[in-house]
Amino acid sequence: MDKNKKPTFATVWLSGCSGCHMSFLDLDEALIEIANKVQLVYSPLIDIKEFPEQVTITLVEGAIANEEQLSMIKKVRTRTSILVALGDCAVTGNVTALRNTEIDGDKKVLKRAFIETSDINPQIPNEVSKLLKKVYPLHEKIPVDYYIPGCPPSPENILYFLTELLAEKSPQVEKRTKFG
Amino acid sequence: MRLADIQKIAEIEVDFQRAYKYRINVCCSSGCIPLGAINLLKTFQDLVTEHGVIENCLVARTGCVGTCSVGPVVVVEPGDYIYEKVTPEKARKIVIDHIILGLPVKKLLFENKTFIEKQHRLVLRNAGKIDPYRIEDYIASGGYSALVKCLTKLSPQEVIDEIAASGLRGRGGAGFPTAKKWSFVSRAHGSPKYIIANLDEGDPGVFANRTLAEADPHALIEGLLIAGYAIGAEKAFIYTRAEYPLAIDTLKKAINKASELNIIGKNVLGTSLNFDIEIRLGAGAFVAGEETAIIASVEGRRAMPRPRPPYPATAGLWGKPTVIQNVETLANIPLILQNGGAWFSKIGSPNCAGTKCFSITGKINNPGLIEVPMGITLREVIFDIGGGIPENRSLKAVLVGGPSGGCLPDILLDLPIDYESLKTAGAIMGSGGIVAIDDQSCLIDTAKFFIDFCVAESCGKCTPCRVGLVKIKEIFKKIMQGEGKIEDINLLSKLSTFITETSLCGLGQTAPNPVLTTLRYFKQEYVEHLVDRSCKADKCFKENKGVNIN
Amino acid sequence: MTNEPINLTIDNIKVTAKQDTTILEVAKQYGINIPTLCELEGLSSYSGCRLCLVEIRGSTKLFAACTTPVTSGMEITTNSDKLKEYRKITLSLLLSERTHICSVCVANGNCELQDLSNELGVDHVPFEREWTNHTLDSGHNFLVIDRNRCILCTRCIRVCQETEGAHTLDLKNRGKDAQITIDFDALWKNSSSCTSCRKCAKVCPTGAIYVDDDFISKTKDKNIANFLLKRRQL
Amino acid sequence: MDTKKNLRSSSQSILLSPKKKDNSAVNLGLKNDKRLLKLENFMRKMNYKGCALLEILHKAQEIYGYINKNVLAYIAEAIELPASHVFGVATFYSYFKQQQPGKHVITACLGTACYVKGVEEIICAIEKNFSVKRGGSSDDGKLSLFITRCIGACAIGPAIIIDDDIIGNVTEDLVLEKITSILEREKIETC
Repeated sequence: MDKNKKPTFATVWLSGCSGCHMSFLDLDEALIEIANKVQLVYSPLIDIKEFPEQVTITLVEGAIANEEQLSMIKKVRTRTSILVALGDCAVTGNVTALRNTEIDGDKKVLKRAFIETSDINPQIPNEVSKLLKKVYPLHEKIPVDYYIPGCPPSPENILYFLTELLAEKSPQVEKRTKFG
Repeated sequence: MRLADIQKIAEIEVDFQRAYKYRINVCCSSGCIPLGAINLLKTFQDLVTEHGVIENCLVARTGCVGTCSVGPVVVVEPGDYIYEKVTPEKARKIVIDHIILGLPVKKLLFENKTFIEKQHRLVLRNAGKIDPYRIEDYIASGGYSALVKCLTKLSPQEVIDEIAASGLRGRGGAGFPTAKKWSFVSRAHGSPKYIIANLDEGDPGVFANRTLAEADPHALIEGLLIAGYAIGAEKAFIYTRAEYPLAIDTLKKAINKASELNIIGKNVLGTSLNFDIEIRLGAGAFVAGEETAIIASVEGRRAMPRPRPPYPATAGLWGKPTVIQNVETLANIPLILQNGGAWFSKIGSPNCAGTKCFSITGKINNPGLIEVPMGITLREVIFDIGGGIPENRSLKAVLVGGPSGGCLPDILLDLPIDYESLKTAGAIMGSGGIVAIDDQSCLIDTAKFFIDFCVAESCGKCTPCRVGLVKIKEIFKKIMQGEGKIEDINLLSKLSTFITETSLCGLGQTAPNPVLTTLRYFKQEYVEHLVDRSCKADKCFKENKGVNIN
Repeated sequence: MTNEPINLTIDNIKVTAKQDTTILEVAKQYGINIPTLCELEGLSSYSGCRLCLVEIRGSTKLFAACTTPVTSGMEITTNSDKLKEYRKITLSLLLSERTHICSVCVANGNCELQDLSNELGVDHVPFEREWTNHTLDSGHNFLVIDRNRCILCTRCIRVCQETEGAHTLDLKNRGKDAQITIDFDALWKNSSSCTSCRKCAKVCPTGAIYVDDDFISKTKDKNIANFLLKRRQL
Repeated sequence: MDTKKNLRSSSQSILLSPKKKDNSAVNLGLKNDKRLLKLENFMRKMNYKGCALLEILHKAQEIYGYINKNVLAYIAEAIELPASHVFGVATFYSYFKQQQPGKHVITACLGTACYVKGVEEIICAIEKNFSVKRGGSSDDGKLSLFITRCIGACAIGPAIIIDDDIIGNVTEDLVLEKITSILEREKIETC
């Protein structure tokens, strides 16, 4: 990392409940500390449309469930040095992958969401990105550098991880945080 | 019946057979029966009656001659003229020309001399020569004389010593010295002691044990009796596959006949030996070849292996000392006792005495059952005995040792066949399957075939075998559908080593062998699939063609 | 056979053991932790999960600590890099075998599979997961079996056979299709042999069998088999 | 099998009150079934020993063609084994069938030799042409397709068994033709 320039930092939200982002925000005052060390360049928290060309650290929440997310994560991967799977959805698929247990799960969730539970004018919208047959955890589609399991991972663990990483140590989260 | 009566039966039978000038042996084993052997036997019987040579010519039903690819096979003695693909019309010609006129019908003969000459038939000495349904025929060929010798001249310890001198090792796959196994059990506390003859030949592509049981059941019974005498067991179970109806039937008849003559039962041949044999049927579980699993199965439970120790030699069937022996090993026993351990130890290679039966199949000109001395090379087996690869294609790989054996490349053709060198090469002796594979086969597809087999046969007890093999299968599926990544090579090799080292029993420990050996010798083929997405054999990357749908 | 104590080393620690004890038992006495899953004190050993494999000097093979008896002079390693790696693979395989989603599991926080994954550093599952969808059998008054969370450790089967003596549970099918069966594949409420003793739920390491109306932490009691065994011997 | 020859009076069978056994037979809908008598005789011959379970299951399959839960329950009660154990054993071994096979049974050998010689393609063709999946029966119950791991006819592979007849060196066309003709014949006979 360039000593003079702060490392760039991004967070990405794929198929997940945003709980991991909430947990990240729960860092509270520690966020200021982090903010001093990194430059936030992309996140659902800020209004930047295009994922930047060069990002040092990207935290990814959520699993890959549709084509848009798949192409997004591929782009994120090529533009990121250190890609971190944040939370169980990104690490294992978790709740979002529950539809994998059904045959034609992709069709069934669409039907459930837009037809069965719709009061007026039930129809499957065209503008939704096409769902993949299965929901995938990140590492099944792209290489992942670090995993922080947890549903969600606790703020303490996210803080530990980022502090260690920014101090250019290699954080060992696996014994601190568990699935679920 | 008493000991001396065996000799009498032999004499009477020899005299009876001598009265015939010719003997027509019709192979009625599982290989020839589908091709019409039973009808052919009847045809020959009718023909000799019709032509009035019934006094002159004995028509006998026998077991496998070994040349299974050219069945139905008929052998005319004296002279061992092997007639191939005999039809009723040809039968008529054989009877008229050969039996009546004394002129062998040259153009109907099986002409592959090396197939016969390169072999050394000990275990299969009687296969295709005697009528398995007639105990007299076995006795006339020297059968049960070893038993008589043991019961009259040798102490149990001397029998074990003789086996030790022969250097006989278990033919079931691992090659454990037989004498050592016997002395463990003979010294073990606890009674009664048991013997299980393992005839659960679950390997696809292997039929040596079945053939043996169909062709020479009494050799097996005699082997069991001698083993029982040596270790002090009074009860044996023959555990065989339910898929082998003819073998079961033949064995049942043989056991009944032997009981009738008091060769088995209480006070065998008037001596103090008691010995009882019971047939137990397996029911389609490859894992039952594993010794602790076979015990569970004989006890009527799920054939799941258990960790050793305790070893079956101290706590086997119903917790009692038990010898589990492959039938091929048992069939060697009478010969060793007849001719002495020293004689046997000279056959085969220095650290691996004797012979081994192999089923040679696949893309080969003379598929069949052969018996060769240990130490023979794969090249001799494939090209001299097997007659090479059909349609002038080239040999790509040889699979040795069944589904958990290894896939060896043609550069290893000069490898001598014995336990150690096969192990070094990554294969195993297994139960003796050799499958030739030509360039029309895709080795990725072949390796997956074996993994599929082991996935279906895994008992499900231990994690590595139950889950790990499924993962390997998934990776293969992905490779064959064109979704593989180059990293899969490493993952496959890591998982395979893991399964080999951590599985509970032999099935899991050897199941990844086809993967490991293909990775070792045919890595290029994996790379072609993963990088170039090309399958030279044209098996992969298409739906429903060569891809097993689960 | 003599009853003299046996001397051996485990992870370079000199230990003394009685004849006929297993490596695992000796290790436990000396506070050396060997991870286990299918093993449970008070039940027979199964040796199925393969987590407790250890190395013994002089052999290239690995040995299951739960069933291998100690012998004099053994030099045992319980925690080499290879063993650590293999344990991680084993756990990953178990996690990938069926639908294990901790966040929606009753046993979340009280699960041996989850704890071990944490302890041994399994932070993701490098294999493609199977997403099984076995029907949940929740018709019994309070016992529930969810075969999607079963790791086939057979503790429930053993406790049912050996401790309770009902033999309601057993394995059916084989290999990857192996499942826990209740009688003739019955629904639990229809079982004629089940005594509803809850022991299976108490010993289940995951959320596969649990008591519906209880907190899961109250349901689990891993000492039950050993406790009952000792009571019987009094 | 000759039951008289080995008729050992069983001490164990006395343990089961005849009445109880009768009841189970009624409950199972098996009473007055000659086949059941056969099975009962065989079990008696085996002394109702639990370790003969595999033998008994073989016999049951020989008698009934398959083993359903009713028969399993009857056996379990007779030889006093837990239901789950009997069910576990019956489902462990692939030879035992739980479902009634179709009227005609095709068994394809998927041994190594047959595989190398292309039996897989033939199996796929059968599946496609007669709408039957391996291990199952066609919807009309006329045809079942099973896979076996090596019948030992390796030298004449690929080999397929159609209703007890082993056919060696088969080709796709030959098998399809044979099966079609069997089914055709069936149709004519039932007309």
